[in-house]
Amino acid sequence: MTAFKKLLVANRGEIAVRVMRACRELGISTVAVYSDADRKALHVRYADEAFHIGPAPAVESYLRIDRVLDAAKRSGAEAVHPGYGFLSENAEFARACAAEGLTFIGPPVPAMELMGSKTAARRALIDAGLPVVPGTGRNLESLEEVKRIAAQFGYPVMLKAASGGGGKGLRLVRDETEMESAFRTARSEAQNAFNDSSVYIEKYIERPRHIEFQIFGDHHGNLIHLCERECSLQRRHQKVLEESPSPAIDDSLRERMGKVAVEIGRLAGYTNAGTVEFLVDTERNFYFLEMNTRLQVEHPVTEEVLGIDLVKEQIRIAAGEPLGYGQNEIRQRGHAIECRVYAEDPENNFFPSPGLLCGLRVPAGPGVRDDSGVFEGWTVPLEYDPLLSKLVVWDRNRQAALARMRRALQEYLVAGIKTNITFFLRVLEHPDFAAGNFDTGFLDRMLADKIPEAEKPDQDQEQERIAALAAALASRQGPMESASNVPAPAKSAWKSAGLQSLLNQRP
Amino acid sequence: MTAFKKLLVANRGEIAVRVMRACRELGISTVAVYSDADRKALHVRYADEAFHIGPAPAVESYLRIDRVLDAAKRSGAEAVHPGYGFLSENAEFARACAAEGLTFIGPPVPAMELMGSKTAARRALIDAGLPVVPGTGRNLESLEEVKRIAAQFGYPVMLKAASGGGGKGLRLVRDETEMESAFRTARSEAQNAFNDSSVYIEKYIERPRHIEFQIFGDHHGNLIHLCERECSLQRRHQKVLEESPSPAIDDSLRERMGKVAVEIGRLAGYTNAGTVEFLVDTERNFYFLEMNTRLQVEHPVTEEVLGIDLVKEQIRIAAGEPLGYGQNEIRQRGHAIECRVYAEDPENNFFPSPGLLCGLRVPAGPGVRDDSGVFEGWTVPLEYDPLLSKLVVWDRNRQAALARMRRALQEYLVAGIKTNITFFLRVLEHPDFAAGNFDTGFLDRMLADKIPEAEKPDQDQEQERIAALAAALASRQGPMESASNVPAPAKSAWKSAGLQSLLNQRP
Amino acid sequence: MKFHVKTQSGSETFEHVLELPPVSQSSSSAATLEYRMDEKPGKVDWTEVSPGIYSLIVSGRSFEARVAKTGRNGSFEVKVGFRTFHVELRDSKTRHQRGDSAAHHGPQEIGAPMPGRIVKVLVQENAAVQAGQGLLVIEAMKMQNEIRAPRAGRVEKVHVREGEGVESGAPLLSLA
Amino acid sequence: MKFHVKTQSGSETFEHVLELPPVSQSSSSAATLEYRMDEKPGKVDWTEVSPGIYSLIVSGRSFEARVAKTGRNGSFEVKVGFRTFHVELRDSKTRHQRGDSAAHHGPQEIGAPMPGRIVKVLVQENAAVQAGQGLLVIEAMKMQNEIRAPRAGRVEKVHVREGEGVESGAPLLSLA
Repeated sequence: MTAFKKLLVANRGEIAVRVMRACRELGISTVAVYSDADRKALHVRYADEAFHIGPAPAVESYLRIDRVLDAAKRSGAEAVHPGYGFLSENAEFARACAAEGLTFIGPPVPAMELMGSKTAARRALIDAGLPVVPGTGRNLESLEEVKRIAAQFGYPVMLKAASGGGGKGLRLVRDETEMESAFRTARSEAQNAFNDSSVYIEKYIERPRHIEFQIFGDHHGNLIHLCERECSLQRRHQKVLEESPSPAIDDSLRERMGKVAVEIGRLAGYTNAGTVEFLVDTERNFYFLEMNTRLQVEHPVTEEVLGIDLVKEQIRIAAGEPLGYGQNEIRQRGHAIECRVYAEDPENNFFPSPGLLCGLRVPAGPGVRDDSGVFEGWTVPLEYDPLLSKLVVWDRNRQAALARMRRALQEYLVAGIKTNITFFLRVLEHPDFAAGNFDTGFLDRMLADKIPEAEKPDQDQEQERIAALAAALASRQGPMESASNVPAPAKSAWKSAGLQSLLNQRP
Repeated sequence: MTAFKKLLVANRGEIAVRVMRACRELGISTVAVYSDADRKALHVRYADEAFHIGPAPAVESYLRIDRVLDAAKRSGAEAVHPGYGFLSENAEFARACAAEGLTFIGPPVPAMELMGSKTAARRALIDAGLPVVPGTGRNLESLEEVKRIAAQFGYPVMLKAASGGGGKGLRLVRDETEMESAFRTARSEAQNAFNDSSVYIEKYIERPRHIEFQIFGDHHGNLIHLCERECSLQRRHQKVLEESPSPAIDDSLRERMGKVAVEIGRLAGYTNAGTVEFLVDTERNFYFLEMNTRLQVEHPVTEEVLGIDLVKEQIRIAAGEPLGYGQNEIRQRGHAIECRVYAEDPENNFFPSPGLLCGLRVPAGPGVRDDSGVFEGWTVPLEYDPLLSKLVVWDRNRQAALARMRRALQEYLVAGIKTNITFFLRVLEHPDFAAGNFDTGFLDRMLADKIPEAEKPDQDQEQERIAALAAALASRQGPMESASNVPAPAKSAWKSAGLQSLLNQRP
Repeated sequence: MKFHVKTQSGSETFEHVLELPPVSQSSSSAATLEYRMDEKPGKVDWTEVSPGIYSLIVSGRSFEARVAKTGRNGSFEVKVGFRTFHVELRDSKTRHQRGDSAAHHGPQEIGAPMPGRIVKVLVQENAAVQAGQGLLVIEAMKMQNEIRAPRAGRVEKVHVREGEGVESGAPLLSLA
Repeated sequence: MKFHVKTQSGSETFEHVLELPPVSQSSSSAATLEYRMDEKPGKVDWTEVSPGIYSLIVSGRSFEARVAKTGRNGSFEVKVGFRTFHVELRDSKTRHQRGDSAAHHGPQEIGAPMPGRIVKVLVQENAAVQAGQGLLVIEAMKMQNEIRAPRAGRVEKVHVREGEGVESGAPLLSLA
């Protein structure tokens, strides 16, 4: 069907399985690579072939270009899909693939390099007259200059370290009186963190929404956008729930933003799948944030709404086929939501919760899709991102999709490790979220508020008594052989004991 | 959201779970009923409330109107969804619900009664000038009359027992020379089976397709059709795989048939969901077969293609809401296929295979939906239809959907009992099926041909060696405690021994 | 059989006295049985649908409970709906032997909540600590987490050193 | 360790001589090990991913095998891909004791393939039957199925009567 007979997936977890599913449907043999921690992983079991590429730490395995390419050569694969993360935005890897005669499933190297540098991308967009967050983008040495430019943009502004990342050297300045101390501390923090005290100014967008556009280009000059994804629901700048369409985008804004997204793609000489991220302010102005030159984690919400399989499309396009859709064939139908189900403990500051997944019941039925990388009996390793699965629902409109997501989350059962499933149920119940009124700071504010869980007194009291009864019935059955294959996580015992003691101490 | 707070599902298995999922999404509490065989069943566990209604045999439980109504009263349910089978087309039950002040989720009683009688429905359609299979529909006493009418319709014709059913008193007559003996034996068989020797003639439609149209009406005078489902893939008159759209229907035929389906609905004064079944001959003439006054097993293929939740729509309409869609909003997108996964043994004449389902891995990922009524650890009871789950896929076109179904079936793993999963893989590989060239006799012919399984020599030989290796490794691990919780089905041992001996006897 | 049951979920705790009929051979795996909870009689139709998963029907309401033993005797983690309860169970015999506040007596072992690496030890042996005070910092999956004292006490022993890798449940520190 | 392996799937049977290294403590649950099958050396990287489910990687190719013991000693049902194999395993010691055609000696018990009801007994005791001849008709889930003789022989004993209900595996008939 396509030009490829065999494809290596240079990734692990749910996305590796996702890509292999697409390959199977296209009749392409799959090659997995795996580290010591992943011998039993689902992607290794799912693949037609599997090659070991090193110890558990990613730098010694999944990030080792030489070992991934060696596996590709040994297997005779003709193409490599990098998934997301790991080597997916690594231009050096893409170049190395080309040098070995392997098709890298992604954009051309120059596009990766341009978009890989935030400042270069920003400059290119400014030159082309495309909207970026107003800012200097260059080193500012004197307090006077900083104040002058800030006054020009209008407060609040952000001071940012030029070599920055991870929140270091970042200062929000609300008015001029705060500027002197902010300028000083941002510079010294930047110096300490990056050995470079350069800072620059950007206009601070208050309560922005994070909206991204999927774009897709082929090697025949076609480049289209596949509408937006709403990604404002973030915890500490990490997306946790995405949806499409965005409740904040109407047809005219969608058309304007989509047009800009395509222009940015053209500017970069883009082919294959990419994502243009924008901030949208409360006046519906939008600003380019960055471009991700790979498949996004949250690509399924687009797939559900448009009925397009992005991974199969990626592979086809890399094989030289033309885009399967024209811009006028792209029509949104209904509403899709994705929840990223993580092995983490919402009651303990979202601390990762790796370990043995000793029980798993996955939601199913109409409009429910679970893209998972785990199974009952799998031990979630310590070394990687603790994403277990992406739960995606579709329904005819946002209200119905929210109800369906609630139903699906209620069906989800994970035992042995903690997950954020109950946390999502809390989010869905929040009236502002239900109404579509939220921005990138919503979730952190909600968590800081420590909003008490909605009271469902009747049912909860009944549940409490049922728990007591069930424990008694289980213990009464004898030495509980029946439950012994559900190993009690050491953590729970520890936590339980700790909490219990704390509680006992309260007046 | 809807007028109902609580709804009783008068059914079991996958359809009971399907209806309860819809209820949860609509915020309606659910009430299950169950027999002795179903105490641990998924629908009982899924429901908010559950009432026991008798012993395992359906006539003493799921078919007992009094007990179902008693459960409804005790629970305070306001509506009853009958699912399919059991009491779903029982007008007496619908009347009894009304008498108790319960909303029966289905059509009005007169519509059920009209369509419940094949002859009455046939007469009504003839009167309205709607297409039925040409036939006499009345008792024919003399051979001469039979021959005259047969000549009029043109051979081949069918002789059918007036009180018939189950293939008794049924004769296909290919030409006049066969008529005398056929007439005699059909009458005597009818006499023996039904104590009534009356027979009538119908034109025999050769190699027909079985195409059905979903219709939907509300209580505000709206009645629309939701396009077709292709149901020609049948084994002994039982549907096993359905799809939508039908490869045999183009837009103009769809419009004509849809119009007739709606007219038939109007004729019956129909509301809620119903299905009009047609036979379509090789010249694309179509004839009314019968109407099912309930939700069909295969409703999900319509849901996937149209993006409409038929069960939620049923409940809304029963609550008095108007149809959520106009005829002009009904647009097919892509292609959906359903496989009915049964506990039956394709290598042993599709004999039912109840028992302990000791291992279960359900397919997932993009475009895959599993509507299931079972779980790992469930014992499939002897007493009911052995449908385990409905595996449904959607993709952009038929070819892609077939590839996706193949992928999904390959992911499906059921241990402990036999299923027809491998049988579906054989069907999908058949070139006629892949090309869309099939009729209602296709599957029985394919099975009679005993088409040898497609040879995949390389892989199969490797698989054979892997099986040998795996068994040795497992046995080498010691006394196989590890596999001991996978109880060996008594059947396999028996079958294995039997086959082995047979093999040993061959020259 | 009489049980003293303590359930805890989030910040709430409840106590019950639960009376169940003695186990009879025929009804040990699934049955309808009568019980008294806090003197109030009730009837439960229960069965174990899968290992550790119980279906309970009480007055027509259908519940599912996932029961897992935790480390200590008579201690369970029970999931009902989306809520998790820690349930302590004592039958009348063991109640008096163990006493009500066993958790307070003797040193308490603080175990690693997950496998990881000790980044920092924040306290020294013999130091007095307050409830909630940070004891160690453990890193896993590139996130750092502070292990805090579950109660006030004295650090009797620190079992780990900075930089050391630990398995889940490994003893980190004894609190006297 | 030397195994004589017989695999059977559909109408095909294969036999192999398989040599595995002796079990060492460290490698009993997962390892890469070298084997010889029919004199040809090979290497397998294997592990048990869930109870009874094995992942095997041979020359880079990844396979999954579900192994379940069946009734008899050394007899397994193994699923690889969509194919099911019946595997008979004998190590070199037991091979000679058991003999190759054990299945032919002594009476053979025909068991019920599924729970159901006996509708008809088609043969009488002491009757000679041919391979493939119908012995009984059993009904379950409203379908009737004929149980046929797996080989020629003589009906030694019929254990059931018409109308009787039987559990799966219940002895129906002994074939001498």
